Amino acid sequence: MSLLSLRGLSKSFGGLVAVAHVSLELEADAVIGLIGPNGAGKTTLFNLITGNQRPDSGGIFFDGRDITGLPTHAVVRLGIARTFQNIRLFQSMSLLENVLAGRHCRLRAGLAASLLRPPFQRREERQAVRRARDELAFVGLEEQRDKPAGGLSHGSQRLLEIARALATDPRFLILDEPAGGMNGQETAALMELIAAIRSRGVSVLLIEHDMNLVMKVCRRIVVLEYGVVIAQGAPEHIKRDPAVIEAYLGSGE
Amino acid sequence: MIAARRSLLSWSAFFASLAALPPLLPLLGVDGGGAVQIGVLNDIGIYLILALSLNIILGHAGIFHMGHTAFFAVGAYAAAILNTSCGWPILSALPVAGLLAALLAFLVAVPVIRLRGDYLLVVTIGVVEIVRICLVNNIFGLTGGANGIAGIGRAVILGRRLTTPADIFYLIWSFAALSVLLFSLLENSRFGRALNYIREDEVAAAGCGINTGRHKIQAFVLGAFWAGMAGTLFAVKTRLVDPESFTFSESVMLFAIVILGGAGSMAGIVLGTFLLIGLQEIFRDFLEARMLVFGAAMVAMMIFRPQGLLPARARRYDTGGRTGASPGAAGREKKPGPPAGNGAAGT
Amino acid sequence: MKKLPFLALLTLLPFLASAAPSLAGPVKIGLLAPLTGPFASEGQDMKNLVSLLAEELNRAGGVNGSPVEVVVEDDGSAPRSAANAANRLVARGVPVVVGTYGSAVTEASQEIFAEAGIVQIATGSTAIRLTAKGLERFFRTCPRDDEQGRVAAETIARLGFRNIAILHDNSVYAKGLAEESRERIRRKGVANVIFYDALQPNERDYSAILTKLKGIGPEAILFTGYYTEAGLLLRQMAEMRWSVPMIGGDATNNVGLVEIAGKAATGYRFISPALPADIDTPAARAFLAAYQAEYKTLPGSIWPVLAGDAFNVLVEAIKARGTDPGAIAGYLHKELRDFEGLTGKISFDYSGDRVGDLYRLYEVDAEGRFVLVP
Amino acid sequence: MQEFLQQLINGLAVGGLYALIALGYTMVYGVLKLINFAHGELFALGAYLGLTLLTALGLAGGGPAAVALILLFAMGLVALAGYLLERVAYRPLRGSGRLTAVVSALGASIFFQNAMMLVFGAKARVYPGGILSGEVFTLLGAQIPATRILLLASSLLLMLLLYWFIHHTRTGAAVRAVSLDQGAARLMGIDVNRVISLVFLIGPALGAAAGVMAGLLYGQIKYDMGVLYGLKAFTAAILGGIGNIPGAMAGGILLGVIEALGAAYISIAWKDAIAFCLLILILIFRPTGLLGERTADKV
Repeated sequence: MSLLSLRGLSKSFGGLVAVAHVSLELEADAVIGLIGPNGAGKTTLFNLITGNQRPDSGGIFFDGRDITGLPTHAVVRLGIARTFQNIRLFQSMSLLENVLAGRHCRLRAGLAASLLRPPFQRREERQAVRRARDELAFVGLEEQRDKPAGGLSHGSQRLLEIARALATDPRFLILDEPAGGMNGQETAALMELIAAIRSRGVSVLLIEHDMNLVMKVCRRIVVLEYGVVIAQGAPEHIKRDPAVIEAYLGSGE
Repeated sequence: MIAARRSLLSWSAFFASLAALPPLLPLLGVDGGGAVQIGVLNDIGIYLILALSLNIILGHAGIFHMGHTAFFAVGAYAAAILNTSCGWPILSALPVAGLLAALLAFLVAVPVIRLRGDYLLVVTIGVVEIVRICLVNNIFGLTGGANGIAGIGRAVILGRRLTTPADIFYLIWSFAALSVLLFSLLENSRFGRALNYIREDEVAAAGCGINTGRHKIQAFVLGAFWAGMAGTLFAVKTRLVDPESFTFSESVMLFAIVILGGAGSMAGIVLGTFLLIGLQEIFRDFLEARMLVFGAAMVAMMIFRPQGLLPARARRYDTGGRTGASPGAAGREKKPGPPAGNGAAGT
Repeated sequence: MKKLPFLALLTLLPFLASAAPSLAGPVKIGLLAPLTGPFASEGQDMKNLVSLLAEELNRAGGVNGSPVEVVVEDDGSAPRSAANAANRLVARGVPVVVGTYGSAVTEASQEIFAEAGIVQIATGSTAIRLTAKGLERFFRTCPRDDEQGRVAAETIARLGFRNIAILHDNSVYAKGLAEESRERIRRKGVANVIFYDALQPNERDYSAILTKLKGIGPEAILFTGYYTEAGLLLRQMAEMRWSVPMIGGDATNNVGLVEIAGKAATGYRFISPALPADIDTPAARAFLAAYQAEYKTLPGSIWPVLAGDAFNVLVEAIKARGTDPGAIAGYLHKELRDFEGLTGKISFDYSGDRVGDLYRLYEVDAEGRFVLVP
Repeated sequence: MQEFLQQLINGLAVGGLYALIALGYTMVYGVLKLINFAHGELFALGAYLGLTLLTALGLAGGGPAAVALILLFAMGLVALAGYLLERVAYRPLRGSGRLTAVVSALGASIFFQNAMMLVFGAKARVYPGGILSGEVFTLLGAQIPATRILLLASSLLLMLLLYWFIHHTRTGAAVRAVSLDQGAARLMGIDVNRVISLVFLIGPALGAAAGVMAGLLYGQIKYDMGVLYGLKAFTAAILGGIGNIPGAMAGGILLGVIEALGAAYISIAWKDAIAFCLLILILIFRPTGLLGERTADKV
């Protein structure tokens, strides 16, 4: 059974159809790429999965559970985390606090525990800080943990977003253009990082325009055009698919 | 931890030096035994408690809330009514006053909390006006209309009646000290952090699994609860509550204190309260021009300290031993296990 | 964080510095008045008038050989700032205080003066309860709301209106007067109150209210609020071509009313303590002339004049008994009888209220003058 | 029915005034995302300056020329005050957080109000009568004073002028561009500072016009009159969707009508509470005001 399945998802804004009847089965333990020309509805599809927008029709099932229309924070709790195309970090806060944000949904201390500081609260705080630091180390930003996030380079900000998403203990990670704004060296490191995420047992779905990256790291690729899935399959298969070449590769590259 | 201890020390020193004032002022030969100064300090204390409670909403959660007086008023009136009509000792009304204010805040917040910044601002202003109009129009025959409610009994603590301004001073400032303690615990916790994430970027906060709506409502209700209790202290101090004490301009003053002191910074808010409330008293020598000078001073302070007088400082975390440098993505050899708990420090 | 206690103490310093020790010398008379806030115009007139009285007194040699010093504090038109201002007056060592205007504002200061043993004479605070507390050293030169309510009811009976509308502005004063009047009118069966509501002061457009009133059709309107709103109501009634008699309380006794309403003020009636111009004593007339010369205008209303009278009776008491507050209070209660003030003869009863039939009915004539209705 | 019509007209006239003031709030908000809390005070300042010229020149005789003259005078001077306000109190705070500027605006509001009290006195001042015609028209049994029609007509005229200016001139297009996206406007070669200064000339000028009209119509002006009108107009701007010029007009008129009808059919003392309750209800169902705001929060 697949980990995440989308069944007949549709979403339109005003008269504009962004996602039209998309059905997809996304399996566990894989890196899957979602590609398509600009305006194909990729980010909208992400927003639907993570509850940032509600689908007009259709259903989303995660691990057999219907999560259609759940609010974002509930989706994250169930194990789907994401990064944003236009980076959304807590700019004035430190790197460590940014990653701690991801731990939030795994901690239990409420108002009362915050005031009374029982042992479990102190313990979980300590563990959360340690975990956050480890996630920073995982993406290679541990040294700068006390600096404000706003001071990082574009590429490092993307890595920090990934660390923050990983801190939520996701089973499924959605990356929206992770290589956007990265140089060649950074992109190469990112490819390694994505593989490492996969080997932690986290499935990855990513939107990316860097075809080199997509072809190298993805086991399977889904192609979206005008909100419709026009092809899916292994990278070699997609490269040869006439519809894809026509719609996407042919026109651009 | 060291930072926390040092701040605890400074706060203790601050409150201790304040506590020494009432006996000290007469010894210094201040006219009238310092009653003027104590009276002003009592006002400052109440404003400080209110500003600290607003700080949770406005400073930490970033909710544009310019209607804090509404909750203050509900608390003050609840205490006054329970005391004069039901014969409760005034201080025993403290929790009930807080709860009623919290209830109002909850009813207001649930439908409107998702409104964006300035729309929420006008809603909160509307709430102050609605509450004031209700008070003036003697709603349910309880609030005494424009006259307000007079004849509130003196507070009694452990058999001692609080009669002098100095008595009230110790009551108000003990509560202020308690507020500082509780709010600093709250700030440095999962809850306080979540509010800051929401203030910085609500969408990203939700994307981290934070229930933004619930946290905002909690912050709003908690701030209102505290303001309601401050209302009780106000009733203890003035022994007369009337609608004129709870106007929109009081809300504006509180809003200004929080932003001018430094949103999210308790030390800044203490300084802001002393300045904004204290300055009005100091500028008395200007007589008619008093508020003119005050307004100009407000603009000047914002221009010279746009981040607030004492901006909030970053939280410090005890991150244990340092792990080795990890250039690029190489650090991932020290792979943290997925669930919390087993990511023990490397060294 | 370390700087915090230091900074706080720094902010406190000015308070400490401003409290200079008191020296023996001039006789101090405190004046608590709204120099800022909504009542600022009344307060500034109060300050001008009392200062002028003090100046004249000092030119004539002061009291008991010492000059008089008026110690002014701004009550900010609000209870909170009034309490602080009262504390300041106490600290500055005044034995007696004139003021203040608003009832709630006065109430916030009452206890502070009482505890310090200071004699206070309020000048514009007409709420009944102020003198019902048994404070021995509290007086007022203005009459009480119930007295005015009584006169209002009598006036309506005298004028023979059967169906009347009562409009107030939700202020302590106006609402108190409106309630008193309604009570009296009902109890005595003088007339039917067919409309009773409050307008919002400080708004300028009252056409919605007037349209509603016109639909109800009272024979007369009793408006218990202040002169600005009364002037606007009259002006807008005329604009609507609706003429119905309007009667007001003493807060409409202000030349500003005629300025605002213009011709529409003609025929407007109000009840008020006698105007200085109608007090036919040489002293009152001379003083008003001096005021006109000094400030190029007459006092805007009766209230600053009542503050002047409070000052005058205090000076009278100090002349007779010195500056001991207890002695002054005793003198005012028992010995001061029919003192010739700017607003007529002044005596106080056991509770500190002014005695005597103060209220007169006035009407605005075609030239905009306030004429005593006999 | 006749009374309803009358109340509707009462509400429209008041609403026209609110709308005119609301435009100043909404335009400034459009370019700076700032609620200019001192705007109400600029409205009051306009009323005072109009009166000052009126008495100085002895124009009490009236006539349309005199009205036009004092209107232009007050609008010009208040525009200058608005310009200075932006330069002194807001420009240094550009880029240091929206709330910082809000507090500066609150300080400026206190300053202006008390400056007017010191300069013009704490007493209410009065516009001489007889400048405007005292005629009354009758429409379907409702009595409509000519002054109300004049007020409504002139505020509508000013609004239409502004609308035309914003939508049909190059400068207007620049204002729209800055409102939409300051960064992009700058890239397109628009001098953003100049546009902001322009908005701080136009908004206060409209506020001043409202002030003079209020003075002429109601006769009585006071140094603190800006507080209540400012609050109402700001509410109206939010009601219509802040930053949206037709929204401010619609919001102002609607608020005026709600108040008049609330006073007529529910209660006079509760009318402001009714208006605020309705505002909250409208915002619950339309979170960015009636006509909506023109910004988007992209995820």
